Amino acid sequence: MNREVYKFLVLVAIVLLCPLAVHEGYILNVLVFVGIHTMLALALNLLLGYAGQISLGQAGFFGLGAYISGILTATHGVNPWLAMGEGAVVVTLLAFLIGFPILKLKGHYLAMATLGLGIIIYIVFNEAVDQTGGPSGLSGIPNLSLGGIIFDNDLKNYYLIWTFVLLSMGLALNLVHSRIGRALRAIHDSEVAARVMGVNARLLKVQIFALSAGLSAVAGSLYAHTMTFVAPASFGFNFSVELVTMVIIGGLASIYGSLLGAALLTLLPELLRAFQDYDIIVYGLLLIIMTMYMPGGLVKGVPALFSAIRSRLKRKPSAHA
Amino acid sequence: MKRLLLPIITFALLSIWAGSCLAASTIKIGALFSVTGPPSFLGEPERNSAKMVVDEINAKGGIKGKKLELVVYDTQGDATKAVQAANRLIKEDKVVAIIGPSTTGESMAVLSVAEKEGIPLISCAAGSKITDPVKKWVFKTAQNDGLAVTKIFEHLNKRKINKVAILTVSDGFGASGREQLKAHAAKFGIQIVVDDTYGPKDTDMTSQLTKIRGSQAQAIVCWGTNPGPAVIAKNVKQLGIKLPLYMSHGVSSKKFIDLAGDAAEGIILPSGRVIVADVLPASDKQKKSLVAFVKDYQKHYKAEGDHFGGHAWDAIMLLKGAIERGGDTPAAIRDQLEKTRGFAGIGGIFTYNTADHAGLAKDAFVLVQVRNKDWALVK
Amino acid sequence: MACLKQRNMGLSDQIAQYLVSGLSTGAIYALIGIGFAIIYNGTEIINFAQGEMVMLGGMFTLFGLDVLKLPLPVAILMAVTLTTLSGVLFERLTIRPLKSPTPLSLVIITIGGSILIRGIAMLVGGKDTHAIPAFSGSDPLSIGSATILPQHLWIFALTVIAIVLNKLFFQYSITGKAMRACAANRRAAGLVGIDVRRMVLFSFAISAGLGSLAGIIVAPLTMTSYDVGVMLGLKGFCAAIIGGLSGGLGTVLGGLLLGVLESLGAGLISSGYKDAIAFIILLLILFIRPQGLFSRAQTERV
Amino acid sequence: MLEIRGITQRFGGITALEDISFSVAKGDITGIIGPNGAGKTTLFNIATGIYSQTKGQIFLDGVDISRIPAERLARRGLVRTFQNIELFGTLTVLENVMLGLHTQSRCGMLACMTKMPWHIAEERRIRTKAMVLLEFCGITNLADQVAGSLPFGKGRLLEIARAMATAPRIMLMDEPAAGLNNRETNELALLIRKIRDAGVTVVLVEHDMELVMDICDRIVVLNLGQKLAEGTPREIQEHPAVIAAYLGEG
Repeated sequence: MNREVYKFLVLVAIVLLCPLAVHEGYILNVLVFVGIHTMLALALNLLLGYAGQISLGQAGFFGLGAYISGILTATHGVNPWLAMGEGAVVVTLLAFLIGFPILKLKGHYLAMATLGLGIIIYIVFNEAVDQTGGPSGLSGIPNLSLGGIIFDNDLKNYYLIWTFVLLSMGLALNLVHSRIGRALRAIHDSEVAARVMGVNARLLKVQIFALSAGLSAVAGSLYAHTMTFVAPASFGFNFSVELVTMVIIGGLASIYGSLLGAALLTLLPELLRAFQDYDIIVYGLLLIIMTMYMPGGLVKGVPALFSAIRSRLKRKPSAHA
Repeated sequence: MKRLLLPIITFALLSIWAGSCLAASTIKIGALFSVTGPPSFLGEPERNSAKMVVDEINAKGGIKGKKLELVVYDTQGDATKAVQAANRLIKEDKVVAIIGPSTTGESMAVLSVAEKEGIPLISCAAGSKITDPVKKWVFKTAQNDGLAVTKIFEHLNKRKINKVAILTVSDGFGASGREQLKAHAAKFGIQIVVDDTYGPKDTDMTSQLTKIRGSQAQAIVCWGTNPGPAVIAKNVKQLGIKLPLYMSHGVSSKKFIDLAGDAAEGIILPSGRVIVADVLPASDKQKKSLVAFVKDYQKHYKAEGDHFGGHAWDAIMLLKGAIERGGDTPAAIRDQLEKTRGFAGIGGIFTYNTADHAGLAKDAFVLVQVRNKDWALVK
Repeated sequence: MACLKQRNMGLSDQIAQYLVSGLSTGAIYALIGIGFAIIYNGTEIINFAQGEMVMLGGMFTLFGLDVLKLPLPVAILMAVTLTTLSGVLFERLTIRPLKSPTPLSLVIITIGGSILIRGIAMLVGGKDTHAIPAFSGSDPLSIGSATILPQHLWIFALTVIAIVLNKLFFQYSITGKAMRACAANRRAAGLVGIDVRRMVLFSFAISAGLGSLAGIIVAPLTMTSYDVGVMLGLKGFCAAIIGGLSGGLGTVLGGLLLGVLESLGAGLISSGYKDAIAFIILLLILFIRPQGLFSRAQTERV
Repeated sequence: MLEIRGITQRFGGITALEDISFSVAKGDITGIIGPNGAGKTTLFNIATGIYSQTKGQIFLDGVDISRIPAERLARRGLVRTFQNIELFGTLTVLENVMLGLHTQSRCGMLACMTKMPWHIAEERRIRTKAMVLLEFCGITNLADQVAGSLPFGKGRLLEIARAMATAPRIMLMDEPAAGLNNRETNELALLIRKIRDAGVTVVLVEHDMELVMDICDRIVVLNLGQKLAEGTPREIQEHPAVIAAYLGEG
């Protein structure tokens, strides 16, 4: 338990000190997005990694949070913090209600249903032009502000968003180490046995689904207020797949894996810019290769790789002798 | 995995390092184009044209002895990626100006970055709200959709048609067109009797057209980019609809005629002059630019240069003019851009001023019609 | 005047056209849906890359026509062969090496595969949309007050042939029976001496071939480009789900129903929400009758 | 205490159980025996809410529980074990038992996420309780091992400890002796008696005749989905139909 606390404190320290080491304003800007993506990957990981339920519509909830916040503030002049709260509550409730029928489905059917849900939400963003501004987007969303500080540059946004990231990571860590996390892992191992032990598997899955949606909506709100602009193209099916990729690459059922996956996949395109058009292929390959050869993600895969290399290195000298 | 990652990182770092070494003696211009993703039909010719014209300028010795360096990032049509890339261009690549993005949505997202950082942005997207109201640092080269709409409505007036059906694609291009069609209709005494949309990936629009067939409409105006309008042209033929069919400048390239085949015959649309460059009278001010552009594009890319590429061509040439007149600092470029007068480019004749950062009048468009599988000017 | 005559068209004529249009679009969905169903019935895998097989069919045909200048039938034959090979390759390289496939890992791998295939197609074939000539002209045919194109007849014909062959294959051939056995109970099938892995490979080959054929035959209508498979694949999958993932009539009925509802929805309700209508139908069916509209309920086993 | 009344179960065209009725008295150990395919496990699955039966009812203390889903039966004091032990492989042994105590803890998602003091106290309480149960089954020393790595016999004990954690009034055991060696079976017999002495009514499906005859108070015999006989071990041993259909075979 104590080790967990130390690990987390180290992370907090890194996050706090990072801006000192990063001089380029641009990297700070990328780190802001890493933060938002971490929250989204974390939200999805709770569902995908811990509850074992796939969602290919996660971008929809992210978008709902962004749009609710955006419309309330830009069009109706609501306080941004209030709008964020409203977005989170509405999306959580919506997911809770839709969760009951949708989580009755399993495997491929669930994948397809969530995918459909995501597409429906995406279509609404595009078509409800009067509210959302349609395909060309919604602009004029104000920045968040707190006691006179307006979060309008990368440094301020960095601290704002990473506060949220650390908070949600902390909450998630607590959750997965509690009776609920235990029950989730149990459902993963044997749903029948968990139910016989009195675990209401369905309700739990729905709760996690709602929590995951709500957290995504908060991330959406933060996104809207840092970008001050939202457009539907950011919330399509591709982004849902990108989020799944983050979780898979980082590591299923690992809170820190979500951070790793989000960071890697947000920074990767920056590195891949040299490859221009080829990055779509790299994406596809990554998904396949990781699932095939490193199903535990980097969090579990890399240590395993290291120990494999180490054992091979150890063997080598003896071969020489 | 690890074996792959290392070369990638090394390569990326090297290219960044190489880039920063060059910086001193060159003028860096950033470009944001949707080279992949749904709007790649815009981004690809734009990137190609921009690269082509930058190479040409450099081959002729650059601007005032300094070479241009173009840094292109792909935005995939996604506003998030466009903003990230814009930040990178400004803060890491330290560009003095940015051309692009390709779509209105991305431009709306990026313009706040440009405004905040004080870097001139020349958008290649059509949406009129990009420069209306005028923003200090933001210009555009693509003709406003409103101009295209005006051109069509004038023609309708001439034919005494006052009831139209509009069929627009549900993406940024179509949404902007739909907005402008509705906004201008009353002014021309035109009534929109059917207002329908279709999805960018739809493959059958007979439902919408059947509804239009059953309505009072006397003409159909369709607003979209390939391949949707080609499907619509075919569907119109299938349903035996005899109403005049108007399209937008979104399909003003040979590609559209290839896709729609016979069904394209007789379709009228507003277009930049580029597709009819060779038949323009010699007195046309743009003719020289147009012919040069078309020829170069053909030489470099073995393909038809279209007016999307033209937007990027214009943007670079406008920058060139501004830098030649002023200097290569962002503020000087901005000030000089605003003083551009009568530059005859691909999209039209640009005249910017403090109240107008779009710079084109409605004569930027001509009406063309498909006749015998080719474009012909409508007089 | 033509305009006047058109103006007098009644609502019933309009609806007739909606139905005809819906049925012809629906047949496309059905044809693609059958591909999904075949893999599912042979392996219990939903192949998210099936849409890309449809795309490959069109793209390879285009390659044969434009680059190699082959006559249409030869180009089609080549496209089907190449796509089938792609399907086989995909299975060999990604599905077979999996040590412990779970529905989740299969979903992700096939999604990865679809992204990869699409990416390769984009790099090799470019981003443009291309037209493929109709098989037998494009002069519309009238059915009562509605019209369709000759190409639609090809689609209907291929759909009928596909169900019949499918039925014959799975009902009467040894391989077909073996594939059904694999889907019903992989272990048991293995125990009675069926080469399960070969059957999985077969399923992928057959559905890739069928998918490509579907892609080729719809290409003159939908045109073809590297990303045409995404939406067509999803719609095909909807059709298969509505039909209860049956390889035969169920999926066809599902596709036709989907096409008609979409067409009516676009014509009578809202064209912008046409795709939303399709997916709402999908969700409702999954919620209310996950076994599909046309098959009997089964006792749930946990 | 538990009453099975007219249970019939059909899968498609196959009738797995036909009109089965019998009842279990409080404090008894009742055995259900019968050849393979007799429908014993199906009956368990129905009683524990995993299948829903075609016809008939099941009463627990006079309340019809036959349509109550599995997860709610635990709260009513009915629990089961599985033929091929269904442990939570990635959880530790202790965590497995703590999961059995799930119904006796009630912190919600918010309390868990924010680590409220009452949540910490609750965790501590169920941890202590779980340790007691591990002791009851004699596997305290394995507490921190991952359950997936346990040998089969120990896994069986853990499954029983986990079932006991739900504070059951009646426990259904599906072939508890399957896969156990002689020594382990003897320990199991002792444990089952101990469970009964702790006030839990036991129903077990079992193939090991020696064990059944040794510990059961009453026995129900099923064959091909029908009830063949019911009675004390002695009555069953002498029942002609049972001898003919079942014991005779051996």
